[in-house]
Amino acid sequence: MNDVMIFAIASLGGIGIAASVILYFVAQKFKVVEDPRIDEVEESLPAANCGGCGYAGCRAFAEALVKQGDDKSNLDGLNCPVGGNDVMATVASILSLEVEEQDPLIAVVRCNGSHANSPKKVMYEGATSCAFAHNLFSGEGGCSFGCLGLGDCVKSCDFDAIHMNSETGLPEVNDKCVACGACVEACPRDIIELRPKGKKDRRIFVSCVNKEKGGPAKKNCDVACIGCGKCVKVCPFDAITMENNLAYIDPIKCRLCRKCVPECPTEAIHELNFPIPKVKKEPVAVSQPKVQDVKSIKEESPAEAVKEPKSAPAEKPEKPQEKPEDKTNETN
Amino acid sequence: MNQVQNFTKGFIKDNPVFVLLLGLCPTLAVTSTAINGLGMGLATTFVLVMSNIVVSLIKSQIPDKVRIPSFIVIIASFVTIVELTMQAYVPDLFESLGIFIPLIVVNCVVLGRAEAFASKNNLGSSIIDGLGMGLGFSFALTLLGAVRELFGSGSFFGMKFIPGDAILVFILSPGAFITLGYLIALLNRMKKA
Amino acid sequence: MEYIIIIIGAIFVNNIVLNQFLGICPFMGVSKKINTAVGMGGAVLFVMTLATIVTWVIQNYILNPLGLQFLQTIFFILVIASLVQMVEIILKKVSPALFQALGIFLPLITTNCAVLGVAILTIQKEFNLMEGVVYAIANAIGFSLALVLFSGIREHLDLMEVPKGMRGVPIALVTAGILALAFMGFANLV
Amino acid sequence: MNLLKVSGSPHVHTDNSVKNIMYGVIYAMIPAMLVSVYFFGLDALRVMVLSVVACLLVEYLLQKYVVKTDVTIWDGSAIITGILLAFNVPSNLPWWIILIGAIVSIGVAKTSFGGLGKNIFNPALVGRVFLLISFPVQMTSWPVPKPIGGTALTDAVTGPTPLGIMKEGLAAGQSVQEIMPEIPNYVQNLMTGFQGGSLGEVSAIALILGAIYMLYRKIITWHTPFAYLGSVVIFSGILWLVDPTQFVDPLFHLVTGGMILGVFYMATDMVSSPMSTRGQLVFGAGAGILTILIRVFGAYPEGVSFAILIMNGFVPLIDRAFKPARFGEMVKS
Amino acid sequence: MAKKESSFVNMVITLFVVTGVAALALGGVYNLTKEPIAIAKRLKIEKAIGEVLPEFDSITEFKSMPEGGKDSLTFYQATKAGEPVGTAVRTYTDDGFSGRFWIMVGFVDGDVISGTSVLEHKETPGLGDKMSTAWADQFKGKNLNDFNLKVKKDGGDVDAITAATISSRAFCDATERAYDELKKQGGN
Amino acid sequence: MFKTFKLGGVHPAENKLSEDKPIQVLPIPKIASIPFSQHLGAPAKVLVARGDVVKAGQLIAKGEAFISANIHSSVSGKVQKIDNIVDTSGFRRPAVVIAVDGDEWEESIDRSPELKTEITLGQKEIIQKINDMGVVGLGGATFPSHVKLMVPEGKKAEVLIINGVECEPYLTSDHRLMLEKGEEMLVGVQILKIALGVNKAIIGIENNKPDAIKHLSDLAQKHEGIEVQGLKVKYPQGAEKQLIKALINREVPSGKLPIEVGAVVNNAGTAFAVYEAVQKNKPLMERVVTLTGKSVKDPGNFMVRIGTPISELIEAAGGLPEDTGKVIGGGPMMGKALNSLEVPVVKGTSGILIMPEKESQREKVLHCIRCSKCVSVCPMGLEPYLLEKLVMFEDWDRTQSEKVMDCIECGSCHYTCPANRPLLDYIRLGKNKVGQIMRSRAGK
Ligand SMILES: Cc1cc2nc3c(=O)[nH]c(=O)nc-3n(C[C@H](O)[C@H](O)[C@H](O)COP(=O)(O)O)c2cc1C
Ligand SMILES: Cc1cc2nc3c(=O)[nH]c(=O)nc-3n(C[C@H](O)[C@H](O)[C@H](O)COP(=O)(O)O)c2cc1C
Ligand SMILES: Cc1cc2nc3c(=O)[nH]c(=O)nc-3n(C[C@H](O)[C@H](O)[C@H](O)COP(=O)(O)O)c2cc1C
Ligand SMILES: Cc1cc2nc3c(=O)[nH]c(=O)nc-3n(C[C@H](O)[C@H](O)[C@H](O)CO)c2cc1C
Ligand code: SF4
Ligand code: SF4
Ligand code: SF4
Ligand code: SF4
Ligand code: FES
Repeated sequence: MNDVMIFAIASLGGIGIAASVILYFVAQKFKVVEDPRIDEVEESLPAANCGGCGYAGCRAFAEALVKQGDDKSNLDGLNCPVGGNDVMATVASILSLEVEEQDPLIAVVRCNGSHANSPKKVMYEGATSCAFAHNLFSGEGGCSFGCLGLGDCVKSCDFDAIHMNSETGLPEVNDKCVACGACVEACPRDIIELRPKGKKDRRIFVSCVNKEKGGPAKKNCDVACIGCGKCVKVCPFDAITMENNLAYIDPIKCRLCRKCVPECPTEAIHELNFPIPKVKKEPVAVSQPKVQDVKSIKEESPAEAVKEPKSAPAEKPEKPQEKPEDKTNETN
Repeated sequence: MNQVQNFTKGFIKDNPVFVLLLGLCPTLAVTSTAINGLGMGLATTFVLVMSNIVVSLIKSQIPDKVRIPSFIVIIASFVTIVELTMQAYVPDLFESLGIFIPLIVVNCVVLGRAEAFASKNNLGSSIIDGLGMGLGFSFALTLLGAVRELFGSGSFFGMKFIPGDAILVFILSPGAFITLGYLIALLNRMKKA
Repeated sequence: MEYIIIIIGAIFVNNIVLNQFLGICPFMGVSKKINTAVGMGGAVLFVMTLATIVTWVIQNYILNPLGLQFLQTIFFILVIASLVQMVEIILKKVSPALFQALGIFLPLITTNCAVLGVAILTIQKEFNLMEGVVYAIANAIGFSLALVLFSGIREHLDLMEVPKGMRGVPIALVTAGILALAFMGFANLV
Repeated sequence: MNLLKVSGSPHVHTDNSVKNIMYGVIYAMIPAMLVSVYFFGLDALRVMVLSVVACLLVEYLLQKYVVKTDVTIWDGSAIITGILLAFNVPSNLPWWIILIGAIVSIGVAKTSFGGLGKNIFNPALVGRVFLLISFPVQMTSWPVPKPIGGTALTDAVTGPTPLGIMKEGLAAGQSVQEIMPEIPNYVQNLMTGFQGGSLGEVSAIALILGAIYMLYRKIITWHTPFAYLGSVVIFSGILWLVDPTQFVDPLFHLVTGGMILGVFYMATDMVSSPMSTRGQLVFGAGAGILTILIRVFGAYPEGVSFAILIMNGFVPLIDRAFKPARFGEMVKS
Repeated sequence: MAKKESSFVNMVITLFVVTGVAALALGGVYNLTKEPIAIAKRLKIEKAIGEVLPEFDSITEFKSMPEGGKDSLTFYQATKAGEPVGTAVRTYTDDGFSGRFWIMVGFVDGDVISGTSVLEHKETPGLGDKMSTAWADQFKGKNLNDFNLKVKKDGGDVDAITAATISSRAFCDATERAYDELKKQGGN
Repeated sequence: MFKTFKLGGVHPAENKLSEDKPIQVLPIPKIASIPFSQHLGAPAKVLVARGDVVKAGQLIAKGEAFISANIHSSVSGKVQKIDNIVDTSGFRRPAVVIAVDGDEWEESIDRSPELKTEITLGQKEIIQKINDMGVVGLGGATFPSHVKLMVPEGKKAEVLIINGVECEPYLTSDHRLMLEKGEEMLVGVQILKIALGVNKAIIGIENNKPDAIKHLSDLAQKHEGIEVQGLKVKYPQGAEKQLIKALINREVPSGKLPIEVGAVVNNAGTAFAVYEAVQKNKPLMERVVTLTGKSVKDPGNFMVRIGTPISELIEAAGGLPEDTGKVIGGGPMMGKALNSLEVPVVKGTSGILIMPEKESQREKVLHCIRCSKCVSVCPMGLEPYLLEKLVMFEDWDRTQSEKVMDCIECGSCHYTCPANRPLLDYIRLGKNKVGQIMRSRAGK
């Protein structure tokens, strides 16, 4: 070994030792404690930073999770909509807690005032912003509750899950939706609701938020809920309530029996992803023409398709014919 | 992930330059010709593979707190080896790469790989990962160098086919930024299509 | 005069980012907001000056006397890495406010080749300690200037709808390129 | 009757439009274009037509096939860029260099950012500086003007610009007084156009005429030009007073090079200059100082292009720092 | 494979071992490459000398600090079979476009330039770096007694590189410096 | 010398088509729909029920909140229903719908035409009277006048400013009122002076109404402490803060009320309404409305009962033109586009403007070219282009710190933008959102 090698080892080794010793003592002296689990939890979160959990980003949520885990030893009320149950289970295991399974939710657009159903009475010009238009006037179709069609919800979605259908002028949600709730927040008219996805993606809901009395409501929109109360009466599970002339189906109580659907005189109640009832001869079922005519126009996803029951009003079956179909629907 | 994917990911999908935006300094600085780009890329690849090997071999012997310093020392050693070797055998290339050879040590690609991959995986995967990433890096540098050389001096790997001057800006610093910008835009577009 | 030439040269003529290609990663990465850019600039100023002093001492009092110049790289990076970590730990305890402002940038600086680059260049240019310090400070200012300018532009661009394919990194690189083009006007100023 | 329209107020609008403004600038440049044709002959026409057509074509192709937006080539802005690019180059520039300039101006500096209104840097200047650095030879050999009445148009005599003569002379160790005789009557010549230079910098009078028209039509305001010229005079004046043998007098700086062109037509480009009047003053002053700095101490004889481009980069920060005077701020209650 | 714990002793030992091994390895490589590096460096110089001087077989080397200069010049006096063939001077200028650059200039017969070669420079590619092309051939064989080492713009005899007058001027400056110093040293 | 404000401002074509048309009394409508909320503040609480018989001038809804105003019936007849109708807000909102029967007035109202100059009531009673009679500001904001007249503790009113500017293009109702009811108005001004306890009033009138300036100057000779001041024609000369700046060269600080600088501003029409309320005991149940527009056959100024559908007004002016594109309640700069022709005239309706299809079309929106015209015309010194962008990108913090709340919604920026950016649309949205955020923060 020559000099250079000896110097090299001595000096480099010396620096190595010096650095580690100094660092060690500095670290000891200036120690700051921070719960290491916060990092762990944060790592398990999807890092979408969408705020769907109600906190300012994933880090903040991780802190909240760790804190609540320590204080209350449960994670009730905290949920990451993007990651869903899997992520929450991981988080719980990091904090050695248990979590309850939460039904996955999905955004549902509760307005069917398409161009066909609620024709334009005036023409709007100006900022492409529902929020602005909502402050300006009742809407092109005259309904002061319905969709303005300017797409604030679409802009708010980080997941590419909600899009405008240019034919109807209404937004449609697809299955990329993670129920972050951004669109619910964005809609100035509170049209969008997060509802349980339902078994096999099946959902029944009132596709209208108009609180006016039947007459004026119907004047502006063919498919408005007119508050007639028929669905309330027919529901065997007390799932439907009537407030301010508007029916609302409680998704927890609703058992998807579909009795209310044909009952509605304006077809304001929508069902999604139910099989087409087997019909013998006549085109009688309520849901049949919906699915058919839209399928012919639009692509695969039935979830999107069913939202447009009246785009071809000519094919609409007469009301009386629906009555005998009750049983068929039920047995399906 | 199988080994093939592990190897090829560095070229397009996780390309350190085009996608991860790491190691940009050498990328921009030495790519005034394709040869320089290739040389820099290969030097980096060597360091990457060797440090990946060593890190994955001794990973269990390193306490967490001194993980990073140890890795840095390992990387720096290989960088120095490259430095000395190049000085001895390819002095011209060494001179034109200049300060950016010692700076391989701070190239985030190298430390990042040691930290994120080699310290968690076995020897075989680590070698392949290092090789893939390194060649991806070399690919990016060579491509950038080739484009800049083509426009900037009208030659390809040193072979001149346009007499006289070309568009000088391309081999100067603005050209580096602008060319990389459009290359990334082009790649994004191709990936979407 | 010597110092003024060093300062103007480092800030404008041979701007470390736009002309020397050092510290490009943070230049691209930490320039999305003006505030963070200023923070990063401050952190770099601090670390770069400190690191240049320490490495200068090491070079001139350890490596040169012992004939160990070939260990420069490994020594410098080890020292810089430890230095950054130490500063981080101390800052976290002593001044949480400053840590909030600079802390997140410190780890980034270890792998910022501007710091190591300037340390090596100081040795290469055979500066004395004082010149080295001035050089380091000037380069840090040059870095901050480019970073803050660039972050201003990027914040501005955030409010513009840049075409899809160019959004983000590509347009940032093109902007940096044009900025470098403009800075060429300073060529040979000193 | 049609459907009633509903919209927020206001319900009326000025007749002013983007097109109006842009074509106003084009009209303002007509005198300078005519003068350049007078002095450089058909070559000047060739450069201008080529440049404008190339700019329009590049913008059309990019908008139509690459970015896929509305084609807006007739809004006038690309025409301005084309003319200004032509104004900034020598009249004997080969066609392919002009084409490269147009691609850089419109493609890199404008369309990449999203088109009119979104670019950070002045497109014509990015084009010019790109060419200047890429093709230093072609971009710095200036044909000597020759009025149409004179002899052959194809005469390829080239000569340096006054700034070039000055720079070279000083670099060779001569004093200002020794160099001055080489540039006789420069003020008169520059005013009327009889001096080497790019298409648009030969005649200050024609340019000023256009500038007055733009001021009258309120297309530009006085703030940027005023601050620019003011700071040039002050800064170069100080240098001149310090050592009149090494530094030229302010008047020389004012009338030579692209000063008038840059100050009135390029520093005022609304897209790449600040919004508030205070900001515009700062912008102009900064550009003036940088211009002199580069002219006097830098490698280039001419600093206007670089100075404006550098200040373009500062615009976002200036916009942040210099807000307009807010109501309720001016007088304390 | 259990991770080692981060105890103080472990940390210090690990770092020491790592740095120690690194130093050992590097020292080894250094020793191995020391020779080749020296050879490479010498080769470069020799090649440059070869480029600027006629054939020779031995060299004596000495340094000299020019007046007012910042660095010293190196003189290589070449002889062939004991007969002096000329002197190569490693010289520099600080007036380059990007600062200092180094060139090698060969002189024969005291005043005649036998060749030039660029050693190290940072001039702009495509502009200033053209001085290492055929441009420099114009100096070959020029007797500095009647050749004015100035670019034509400054009243000299040198054709400047187009658009790179600064580099050309600096090149002349470096050559001039070598010549002056050579004269001071008393010619060949 | 004509005074003016300093910052910004624009000069749109004046188009005062109806300035020479004397005020005509419009026939009483067959059905009157009187909304509960015709003012700024809480809606009034309804006092009548379906089937009730009411007289003209009878109180039918009471303003109970601090900021609210009484509503009186403007006609006599039977309450047909209380229901939602589309009003000037563009929304369906509750109103009393009265089927008109004859024209029977409350006895307490003095319907005689003679001028009553002697003021008998004291300060407190005047304010009470104004409150009782449901007087609100007629200059646009319909802020309840009695609230404005109650100078808050610790502040002192020094000068009363009467806003006779009428800077909106097309509108002429204040102009005609000043010419035809000048004497009554000046008595109203004296009453307001007593209510505020000030001894100086300035009437500001834009210089495009030389006849009104002359007329009122002559009349003011007879009154003490009333001064008439001509103002340069520049929009928005009539905006409160700008008017104060022009007349007494004081600037109301950001977020503060005029009383901060010792001024109170009232509209000329308000002064007339105050005269009628205090001297004649007459509630605010009718007002002057300009019906105008380039294709309107017979533009004019009409005295209209509150609740009259605008369709009747349009009939009186020669019917709805063929090429109608937009019907605006108010002037073209600040008015609201109406979405129905059955909207009733309310207290704040100063005019109805019918715009032809061609003019009402908004031009294609282009990118902002940063021409800074919007910045230079903003009378508040804001940066509209920036506010628009910040609102678009929902950066509410910066929207607030860039002083969006100072915007007076004058529309000058929007009017002037060569790229046709919908600046004010977004700024309004921003004000709304920032207002909400500020309120919820204050609430916490
Ligand atoms: C980026 C850039 C690099 C340049 N590099 C050099 C150079 O290396 N050498 C040089 O002499 N001139 C260089 N120049 C040109 C000088 O700035 C200057 O224009 C020229 O040397 C003098 O002009 P002339 O040779 O045409 O008389 C460069 C210019 C630019 C813009
Ligand atoms: C919430 C609110 C409170 C107000 N309070 C007072 C007040 O206490 N005193 C007063 O003189 N004016 C008050 N004002 C009235 C304003 O000063 C102003 O006259 C009114 O908003 C109408 O102005 P404009 O038509 O210019 O918008 C208030 C206005 C608002 C919106
Ligand atoms: C842009 C703008 C323009 C206005 N123009 C007038 C006007 O021309 N005449 C007027 O009486 N009020 C105008 N106003 C309303 C005044 O600011 C102020 O609210 C009013 O004069 C107060 O009187 P009032 O409470 O009696 O309505 C305008 C307000 C704004 C924001
Ligand atoms: C007063 C004025 C000056 C202009 N100056 C330039 C200019 O210098 N260069 C340019 O490319 N375009 C100029 N334009 C046109 C236009 O603004 C420019 O193309 C935009 O920068 C492109 O987005 C000018 C326009 C106006 C109204
Ligand atoms: S559709 Fe609505 S709830 Fe679903 S992901 Fe998008 S924004 Fe969130
Ligand atoms: S659902 Fe709501 S947010 Fe979406 S377009 Fe309709 S009104 Fe707008
Ligand atoms: S609307 Fe608001 S922002 Fe626009 S000019 Fe008027 S006050 Fe300014
Ligand atoms: S007026 Fe219009 S184009 Fe001009 S700056 Fe304002 S928003 Fe932009
Ligand atoms: S900072 Fe230079 S390579 Fe990343």
